[in-house]
Order: sequence, then C-alpha cells, then structure tokens
Amino acid sequence: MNDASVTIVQNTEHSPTFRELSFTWDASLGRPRAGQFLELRLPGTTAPLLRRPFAFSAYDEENQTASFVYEVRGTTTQLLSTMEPGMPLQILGPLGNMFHAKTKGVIAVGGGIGLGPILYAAHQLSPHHDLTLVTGYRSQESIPYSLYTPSCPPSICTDDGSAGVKGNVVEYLESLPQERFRDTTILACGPHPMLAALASFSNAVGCTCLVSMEEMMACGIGACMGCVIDRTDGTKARVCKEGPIFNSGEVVWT
Amino acid sequence: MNDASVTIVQNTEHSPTFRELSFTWDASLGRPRAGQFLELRLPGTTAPLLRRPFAFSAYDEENQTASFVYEVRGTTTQLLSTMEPGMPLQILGPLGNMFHAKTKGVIAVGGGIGLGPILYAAHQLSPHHDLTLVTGYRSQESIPYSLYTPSCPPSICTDDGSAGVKGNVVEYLESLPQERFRDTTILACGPHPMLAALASFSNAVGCTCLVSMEEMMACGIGACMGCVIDRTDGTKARVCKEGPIFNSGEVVWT
Amino acid sequence: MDLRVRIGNKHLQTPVGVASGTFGYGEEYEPFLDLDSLGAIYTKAISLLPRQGNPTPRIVETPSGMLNAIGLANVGADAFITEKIPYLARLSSCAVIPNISGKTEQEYLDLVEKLDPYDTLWGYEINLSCPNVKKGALAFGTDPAQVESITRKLRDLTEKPLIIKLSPNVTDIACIAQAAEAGGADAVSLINTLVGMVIDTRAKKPFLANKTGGLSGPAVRPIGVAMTYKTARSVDIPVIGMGGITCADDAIQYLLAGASAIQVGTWNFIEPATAGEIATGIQAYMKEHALSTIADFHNCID
Amino acid sequence: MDLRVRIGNKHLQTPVGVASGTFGYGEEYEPFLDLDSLGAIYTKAISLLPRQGNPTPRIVETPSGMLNAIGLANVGADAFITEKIPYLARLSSCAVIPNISGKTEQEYLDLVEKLDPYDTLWGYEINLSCPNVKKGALAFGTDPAQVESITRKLRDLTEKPLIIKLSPNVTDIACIAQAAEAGGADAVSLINTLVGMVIDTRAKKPFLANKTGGLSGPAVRPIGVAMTYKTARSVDIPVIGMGGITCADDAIQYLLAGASAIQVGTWNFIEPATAGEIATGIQAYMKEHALSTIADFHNCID
Ligand SMILES: Cc1cc2nc3c(=O)[nH]c(=O)nc-3n(C[C@H](O)[C@H](O)[C@H](O)COP(=O)(O)OP(=O)(O)OC[C@H]3O[C@@H](n4cnc5c(N)ncnc54)[C@H](O)[C@@H]3O)c2cc1C
Ligand SMILES: Cc1cc2nc3c(=O)[nH]c(=O)nc-3n(C[C@H](O)[C@H](O)[C@H](O)COP(=O)(O)OP(=O)(O)OC[C@H]3O[C@@H](n4cnc5c(N)ncnc54)[C@H](O)[C@@H]3O)c2cc1C
Ligand SMILES: Cc1cc2nc3c(=O)[nH]c(=O)nc-3n(C[C@H](O)[C@H](O)[C@H](O)COP(=O)(O)O)c2cc1C
Ligand SMILES: Cc1cc2nc3c(=O)[nH]c(=O)nc-3n(C[C@H](O)[C@H](O)[C@H](O)COP(=O)(O)O)c2cc1C
Ligand code: FES
Ligand code: FES
Repeated sequence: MNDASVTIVQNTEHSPTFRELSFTWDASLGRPRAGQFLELRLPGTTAPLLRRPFAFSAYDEENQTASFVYEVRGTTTQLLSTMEPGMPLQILGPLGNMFHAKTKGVIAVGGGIGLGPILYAAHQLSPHHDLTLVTGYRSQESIPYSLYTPSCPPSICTDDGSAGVKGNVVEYLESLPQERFRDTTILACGPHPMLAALASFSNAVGCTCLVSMEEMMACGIGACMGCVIDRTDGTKARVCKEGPIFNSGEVVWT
Repeated sequence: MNDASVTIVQNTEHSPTFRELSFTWDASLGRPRAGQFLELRLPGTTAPLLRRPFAFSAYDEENQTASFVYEVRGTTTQLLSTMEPGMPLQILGPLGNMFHAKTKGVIAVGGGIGLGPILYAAHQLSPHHDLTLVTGYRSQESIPYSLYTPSCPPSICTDDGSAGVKGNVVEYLESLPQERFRDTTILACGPHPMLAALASFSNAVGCTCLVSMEEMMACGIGACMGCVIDRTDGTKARVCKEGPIFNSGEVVWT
Repeated sequence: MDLRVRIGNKHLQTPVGVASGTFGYGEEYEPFLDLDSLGAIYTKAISLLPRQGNPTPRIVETPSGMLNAIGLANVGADAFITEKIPYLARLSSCAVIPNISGKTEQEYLDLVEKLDPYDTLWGYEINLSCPNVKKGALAFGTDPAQVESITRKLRDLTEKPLIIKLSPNVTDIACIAQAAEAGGADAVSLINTLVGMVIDTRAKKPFLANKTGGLSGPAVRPIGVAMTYKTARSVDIPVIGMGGITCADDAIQYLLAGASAIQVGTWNFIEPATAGEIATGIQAYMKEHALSTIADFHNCID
Repeated sequence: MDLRVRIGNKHLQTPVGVASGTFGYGEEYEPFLDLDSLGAIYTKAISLLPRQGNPTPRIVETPSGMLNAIGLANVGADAFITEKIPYLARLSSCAVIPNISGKTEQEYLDLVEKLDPYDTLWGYEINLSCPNVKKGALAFGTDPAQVESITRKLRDLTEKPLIIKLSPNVTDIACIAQAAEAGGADAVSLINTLVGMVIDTRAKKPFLANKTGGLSGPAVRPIGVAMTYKTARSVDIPVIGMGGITCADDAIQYLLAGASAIQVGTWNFIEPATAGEIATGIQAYMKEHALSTIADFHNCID
C-alpha cells in the first residue's frame, strides 16, 4: 500500500459511457491484482474532498503503467475527464483483496462500471481457466468495443437488444446449460441489484460466486468504519479492508 | 459586462515568476480597456470558491483573444498554471473603470503582478502620448522579457541591480529630471507600498497619478461591499465598481 | 403546477429569493437575470442611520466558503427610501423585502414604523442574527424570550409579512423559531452565517480587520439543510431556507427538508445568473416527480 | 526549541495528535507514518459494550467536508483491553488517549474505572459531544451544569489527564469549557462535528441512513479556529484545537488562536501521511518566527 503521485499517460474515451485512464505505475508501488482498487485524488483542491475508489482494469508490467475504466458520474470523474496526459494524480493503493478462482471454470460478469475489474480478472485468468466473459449494457451505443482483447472475447448483453443478446446478464446466465456451472466460480462486479440477483442465481445452481461490493468510502484503508456491509453471521465487514471481494453467500442482500 | 465560458488559447511561462494566459474573447463580450479586469473561475469545483480578479494585459481584436499576466500565488493561480489550451474558463467582465490620460506625457509604472495592465496601458497610449514605461522587479531572473514589445521599450529597475537600474521604481522616478513630470500623468499598478510611495511622490512633483488598487473581492460587480477602500472625503469606495483605478489623491494611504 | 408560496397574508410568486447582503439592492444583477422572475429580493440590511461598516479586509475565502465582516455597511433608512425604493418600485411581480437591522430593540421598531407606509415593500425580514456587529443583534437572536418579545412588538406595528431571520450559532435553532412563532412571526428564515475566523500565519493576526466573520457558501449547506429540517418540524409557520445553495438541486434539498421558500446567497457572487434559473429547475423536478405545489415537497421525508 | 505540551500532570511530546474516529487504533496508518512521532493518538470512541454502529450509508461528501454517522461503531471496552492495548503498548513516546463515549453518565464512569489500571493509557478524552448517537451524549455536552457535574465525578476516579471534548453545536462553547474547567478537567478539546444533512433529491430521502451526520473537514476550519480563539480566552486550562486541519499552516492557525495542541481528523483520510509531517512544519515556523515554546504562539494575537 502506497501513497504516490503518478502521471497520466492516457485518458481515452472508448464509448460515450466508458473512459479509460492509464497512468504511470512504478513496480515499487506493488503489483495491483484483479479486484483490488486504488483511491484517487485530484491535487490542489478540497472539493471534491474525499478520494474516490477505482478498481484496476489493467497492469502493464513492462511499461510500468496501470489503468482503470470509469464513467463520468459526478465531481471527480467530471474533472478527471478533462485532464490531459502529463498531469499528476494522487493515488493510494493497491487496496483491498482480490478475485481468485479455485475451480476450472470461471464466469466473469461485468455490468456498467463493473467492467474494469472484470476485464482485468478475465485477462489474468483466461490462460489457466475455462473462462466465459459476460458483460451487460443498456444499449449498443455505450459498448466500449476497443476495451476488449481478442484473447477474451465477450458475450454481450443489452437491455434493449441493440447488440448481442437481449436481456440482462443474469437472464443470459439462466439461458446457459446447467453443466456450465459445474466446477465453476462466478466473479462479478456491477450494480447492487445485479450482484444480488447473481447471488441467488449462484445459490440456486450451486456454484461459488464472488462479488465486488461498492459502498461510500472515506479512508479506503479500514480506519473510518464508513464502508461497512452486513454479513450473514451478524457482523459487519469493511468493503475497503475485508473486501471489496466477498463470497456472495456471506453478504446480507437487502 | 458578461458572464461567459471562454477557451484557453495559450498558457505561457515568460519567467519563473510571470505567466501569461490568453483566451478566446468574442467581440460581443465587450471591448476590454486598459485598467479593467475580469473575474475568473475554474469550473467544476467550489474550492477555490470565489472568482479571482485579473487585469487585462492585452486584447487582440483581430484574433478575438484577450490575455492577462499572472503569478502563481495560491489556489487559483496554482491550478491555472497546470491548465492546457482548449480547456474552458468562466469569465465575468470586463469590469471596473479604466486608465486614461489627458496629458501629453504618460509614465506607466508597473511593479510585480501590476505588470499586465501597465503593459496594456502603455501599448494603447504610446501612439498618442509621450510615454515612458517603467517596470520593477526583485532581480533579473524574474523579468519576463518576452512580454515586452519593441514599440514600448521599458526602463527596468531591479532591487538587487542584477538588471537595469538598481533600486525600486520610485527611486528611478526620483532620478528623472523634474521637467519629465510636467503635463504628465503617472499610471501605476503594483504592490500597495509602491502605490503609496508614488502617491506622495506625484503629490510632491505636482502631477496626476492614477493607481490601480487591490482588495479582496467577493462579487466583483459592486454588490457585496467587500472590496472598499477609504477615500479622503470620508466615504468608502468599492474597488470593483468605482475603481480599480483611482486618483492617488483621493485614496487614504495607510 | 403552482410555485406560489403563502407567507402571512401574501404570496411570493416563486420560492426562489436572493439573500440579504449578497444582491445589493438589485441593480448590479440586472445584466444577468430578469429581477422580476425572482420570488423575492431580500435587500442588504437597512439600519436607521447610514453605516460605513467595518475596515478592510472584510472578506476572506475559506474551503468552499467565505467569511464576511461587512459590518452591515448600508445607505441607511432615509437614503433607502429616497434612492432605492424608487428603483425597486419598478419591479412588478418580485417581492421587495427589506432586511431590518438594529443595534437596539428600539431601532428595529423605528425602522419598521418608518418603512411601513411604503407599499412597494412586501414585508420585512428581521435580522436578529448578524454576528459581525459588536454589541449588536447577537444577543437578541440567541435568547428565545427576547426573540418572542421583539417579534410581538414588531407584529403590533405592521400587517405586512414579518419574517424573523435566525442565527445558526445556537444550541437549538428550533426553539428560537418557536419563540418567533409565538411572538406572531409569519415565517422564519435561516440560516444566517456561522461565526468563523481565519488567521494569517505570516502576519500572525486574524485575516479580517474585524477578527471574526460570518461563514457562508457551499461549505455550510449541510448545516443549513439540517437546521431547516429540524425547524420545519417544530413550527407551523413557513420556513425559508438558505445556506450554500448553488443550483436547483440544492434548493430542492431545502424544500424536501421542509422549507417553503429558499434564498440564494454567496453563490450570487460566483454565478450571478443562478438565482434566475433555479425556479425553472424546481419546476422540472416537480414535473418529473409529479409534485403540484411547494407543499407537496414536505410530504416526502418524515 | 521546545515542542512539548503540558496537560495536567503530564506532557505530550508534540502538539500534534490524530482525532478520534479518524485513525482507528493506529494500525492502519503504520504504512504511512511513524506513529511514535505523533504527540498523541486519540482512539476511536470506546463504549462499554461493542457497538455495530449505524446502518450504511454512513458517509457522504459535502463541499470541502463530509458527514459521518458511524454511530460510534467500536469493539467495546473488553476487546479494546485485550486486542488494542497490547498493540498500542508498543508505542514509546506517543500518548495513547482513549476517547470515552457513554450512553449514560454511569457508562462514562464505568469506562474510566475499567480503563484506569492500564498504564499504557496516557489519559482520557471524554466525548460529551457526538451528535450521531440517539438519546446519547448530546444532552450532556450542551448543558454547562451537567458538564461540570460529570467532569467532577470523572475527576474523582482518575489522576490521569482528563480532556473534555466539546460540541460546536452550542450557543456559547466557552461557557461549556468553563464548566469543564470548574469540574476539574485538565484540558478541553474542540471541535467535534457539526450537525449536518444531505438529501438525495432523486430518492427523496436523507442520504445517510441516520438522516443527519456530523460535518467535518476543511469546510469547518474557520468555525473551529473561531471557537478555539474564544475558548482559549475564557479558560486557563489548555485547549486542544481541531476541525479541518490539513497542513502545518492550518495547525499554526489553531496555535495562534490559543490552542496548546491540535488534532488532525478528516484529513487523515485524504493524505494519511500528513499528521506525521505537521510537527516538522511547526518547528520550521517557530524557527522562522523566533518562537521557542508552544506557549509563545499565544502571545501573538490578542
Ligand atoms: C471498490 C470500488 C471500486 C470502484 N471501481 C470503479 C471503477 O472501476 N470505475 C468507476 O467508474 N467507478 C468505480 N467505483 C465507483 C466510483 O468510486 C464512483 O463512480 C465515483 O465515486 C464517482 O465519483 P464522482 O466524484 O465522479 O461522483 P460523485 O460526485 O461521488 O457521485 C457519484 C454518484 O453518487 C451519487 N451522489 C453523490 N453525491 C450524492 C448526493 N449528495 N446525493 C445523492 N446522490 C449522490 C451521484 O448521483 C453519482 O451517481 C468504485 C467504487 C468502489 C467502492
Ligand atoms: C483589480 C485587480 C486586478 C488584479 N490583476 C491581477 C493580475 O493581472 N495578475 C495577477 O497575477 N494578479 C492580479 N490580481 C491579484 C489576483 O487576483 C491574485 O493574485 C489572485 O487572487 C491570486 O489568487 P490565488 O487563488 O492564486 O491565491 P490566493 O489563494 O487567493 O492567495 C493570494 C494571496 O493572498 C494570500 N492569502 C490567501 N489566503 C490567505 C489566508 N487565509 N491568510 C493569509 N494570506 C492569505 C496568500 O498569501 C497569497 O499571497 C488582481 C487583483 C485585483 C483586485
Ligand atoms: C457578504 C455578505 C453579506 C451579508 N449581509 C447580510 C445582511 O446584511 N443581513 C443578513 O440578514 N444577512 C446577511 N448575510 C447572510 C446571508 O443573507 C445568508 O444568510 C448567508 O450568507 C447564508 O447563505 P449563503 O450560504 O447562500 O450565502 C450576508 C452574507 C454575505 C456573504
Ligand atoms: C468518520 C469520523 C468518525 C469520528 N468519530 C469520533 C468519535 O468516535 N469520537 C469523537 O469524539 N469524535 C469523532 N469524530 C470527530 C473528530 O474526532 C473531530 O472532532 C472532527 O472530525 C473535526 O476534525 P476534522 O475536521 O479534522 O475531521 C469523528 C470524525 C469522523 C470524520
Ligand atoms: S472506507 Fe474507511 S473503513 Fe472502509
Ligand atoms: S467585490 Fe463585491 S463590492 Fe466589490
């Protein structure tokens, strides 16, 4: 875990919804793993005040760069989208735990801005696992085709059917044969309702499901107790420290 | 007076101290005059909150651009110095009154970040007046030579004598022959002590002295009563509205 | 859809006003918005005699906020009557509400008596809460008994809407609001500025000549919303909310918290056109959320 | 040059501490700074029994600030003793100061009695001012008589330094500080958070599950400095100032305002190394301005 000033290398629009930011990442800062995140801050202002968490979408060891995928939603991402290569960013990371799979099969499911860490996980696991990448979008125009790599071809779902399969990612999984979930782990990142649906789906088909949870964070390092979720054993867990990756069975879905 | 979004055209370092920002300035926004200022805001944040006043240093009617000269001092100017051409700025202006001279002779005196409006005044008045441009600096290295134009060659003073005449601008004026001040107006912008010294100097030599005053501003348009100075007649005047240019004789110098 | 707000025996055409001390007497903002589109202009504080106000620096920026110690600099009641009322009289649909500031109880009474004959003036906002005037209104504004008593005396002097403006520098603002209500106020407005200080460490002295100033701007918005929420649940008269409003969404936070009207203050300095745009934003929100009156905002949050 | 600060019968090695609730029990910050370089760690609030705290969302950002409604989530006194004290005992020069939080007067007394035998604990910060606990400490913190009474009872239980932490949500914080002094407190610390609220206009409900939260961060700094200034002029015991400190210059504002020590709170979340750097900045300032003790800061501004 490190607190570093890094430099923007690229700030690319891949679709009207998705942008990707690449920045210098010195090896000494620690190797970021799929599922881990960083806490980003724009220098020079106190508004936005809090750092914002973004999950790594890639790490290029050779060129010493790392990336995340983002969507412009509010104050930080709005300002971020105007920033140019060469400008500095404050980054704290890598933070949190990571995706992993002990099974032969892996189904990596990304919805919305959950795309980044899922791409990274798919990229890392595809050589060693029987991997299916499933990504869901509202409609065709938001799809960031240029973020995909030939080594991990995606199944694409759109709500309106304008590209790929019509329907959401859960409906897509339901359409797969039951055998596909044998000796398989589902890895998922996306909106809360999607994760909740995947939790009950995986429960039904009897496979492990790891979800990346999202909560408002102040510190990102486990100190403020701001980002907790309820666990089925009655305790609370910090998304930034015990997570962000949880077994879907240990999360209380509300 | 207008509230407009303009685009940065150039953001140039002229010396370690002085930078110049040029931006689009549509003629419909009103022709900025020497001595007038604008209120600048960086979009997307509330910290810095208040707009900051900057005096116009140039207006290029043909290319529809305007400029000011600035020094990195605090929050706004720090962020400004990292901004690139193409980025947007919020600008309110032109605001305030302007430099003028009814005399044949004009001595334009700039100290520190008072340079911008003085360059503009000198540039505008030199064709019609017998003009001397005097600018003061701490030492040689801060001098932004590339801001000067051949049509208005400056007399340069430095505190340490590393360039031009050793001493401050007031000492320089004191060294000039008394006749130079006959039928002459001094126009000045710079630190408060410099203006105060010029006020008593001009009083002594009996010529008019117009000074550009600086106060903290909230609104810049005369509404908040934040930027007042004391006048010798016992009233207060708003720097943003009745000023920023005042006859040095009407100002209470403290 | 009805944007009108009833206060006492009158209506404001929209809930959107501009806060005292941040809008002068209106003239300066004419280039930026149609003043007659506003619900109300709350004027700079008016005192019986003209006041020069505090020495400079009167203003300093703070994180997402500012301190001011203008010191109620104003033209005084006579000049207000001769110079400002004629200008403001040209407004047809926007309510002109003088902000009344005294050093003594008597001064408040004298001011209302003096201004009451002028029909152009829609009502009064009684500033019991300016933290910058020495020996000033601070005492009134923090003591419920005094607030009730002065409100009652003012009530006897005028039939026009009487709005008591409350200080946030108190343990329990709702209890002060109840005192104003008991005294016969038609509405309360809140919040005025919070006492703050910035020290210039290089000069080793307070940055403001007055030492302390009043904090306003986006920084205080969560405080204003919380106090509005608490106050609106404690009185039956309308609450006029303010503090850090920069856009329609901020204004809507106040309306949902229980405010019947709002005021834009510091943000007038940053984006002078804003106050003219907020009513449209509120209307769009009402349409989207199927609200038909301002009162409908008050049923959303318990 | 002497950076030490005397509080009661003990010294802090530097004026720079980290504020309760923003630094956990220290572990999380070890990668970023040398904990033993700090003057003091004020722990997350400790209650008699473990507390889960409030539901999420517990946090929301505001302009240059944040609201929190953690709800005093903490491990409880027993786990603090068995799990946290052994870790904190490894610190040699940094004072470990538990922040004591009760729901009733008795709970405060029980807590201090229970913790007093542990030599590792330097003293106590008594949190009379958390605005997020229902039926909680708010009542104590705003009533001078109760503050004096509980302070006196705590005073009888311990010889260690007793620091009373004050709420800013009061009309006159100096008068509460005087009550703490009268009750035998060795110092007062201020400010805790201000009550604030953010409303999610899309969902038409308060953003925090707890509805209101406590405002902290740079936004409140001018309020903290003003209250420190006022309080330091009203009591003879040391004042520990906080609220929005982000750097040495901010800390120096508090020292010049009259604080003898300071705490870094919210900014620990933004730049976790900051608290470790401020003492150096204070030293540089003292050198430049020829100050030789922290008390020298208090002679600069009247
Ligand atoms: C572990 C983790 C990993 C993440 N990874 C990514 C990633 O890879 N890419 C990505 O794009 N995002 C990611 N996020 C989310 C990301 O942190 C947010 O998208 C980001 O905070 C947006 O920040 P912002 O400042 O632009 O928007 P904000 O201004 O913080 O707004 C964000 C959202 O919250 C809502 N909101 C904010 N304030 C309020 C309010 N006062 N009332 C109501 N609603 C409000 C807004 O509507 C908006 O949709 C991740 C989050 C977590 C916890
Ligand atoms: C009419 C007018 C015209 C101007 N024209 C120009 C111009 O052409 N070029 C130019 O560079 N500037 C000009 N200025 C000044 C310019 O507005 C300031 O330099 C600018 O505000 C600096 O802004 P900033 O946000 O970078 O610094 P700020 O953060 O505002 O700091 C500015 C200065 O104030 C001091 N300061 C700020 N806050 C505090 C505090 N809390 N305590 C103690 N000191 C503090 C700082 O030390 C610093 O030196 C003009 C001012 C006026 C009134
Ligand atoms: C420069 C300035 C001057 C003010 N003058 C007055 C005043 O004369 N009377 C008054 O009641 N409030 C005055 N206020 C307070 C505002 O009317 C308002 O209550 C406060 O600023 C909070 O709103 P805001 O955060 O939107 O600015 C003043 C505020 C500012 C910033
Ligand atoms: C997330 C969070 C949790 C806090 N928890 C406590 C607490 O348990 N006890 C307490 O006395 N103060 C608590 N505080 C208040 C801080 O100690 C401090 O008084 C306040 O945040 C102001 O300082 P700042 O602006 O530097 O954060 C908490 C503050 C925050 C932000
Ligand atoms: S964000 Fe602070 S504990 Fe997780
Ligand atoms: S800055 Fe507001 S009156 Fe001049």
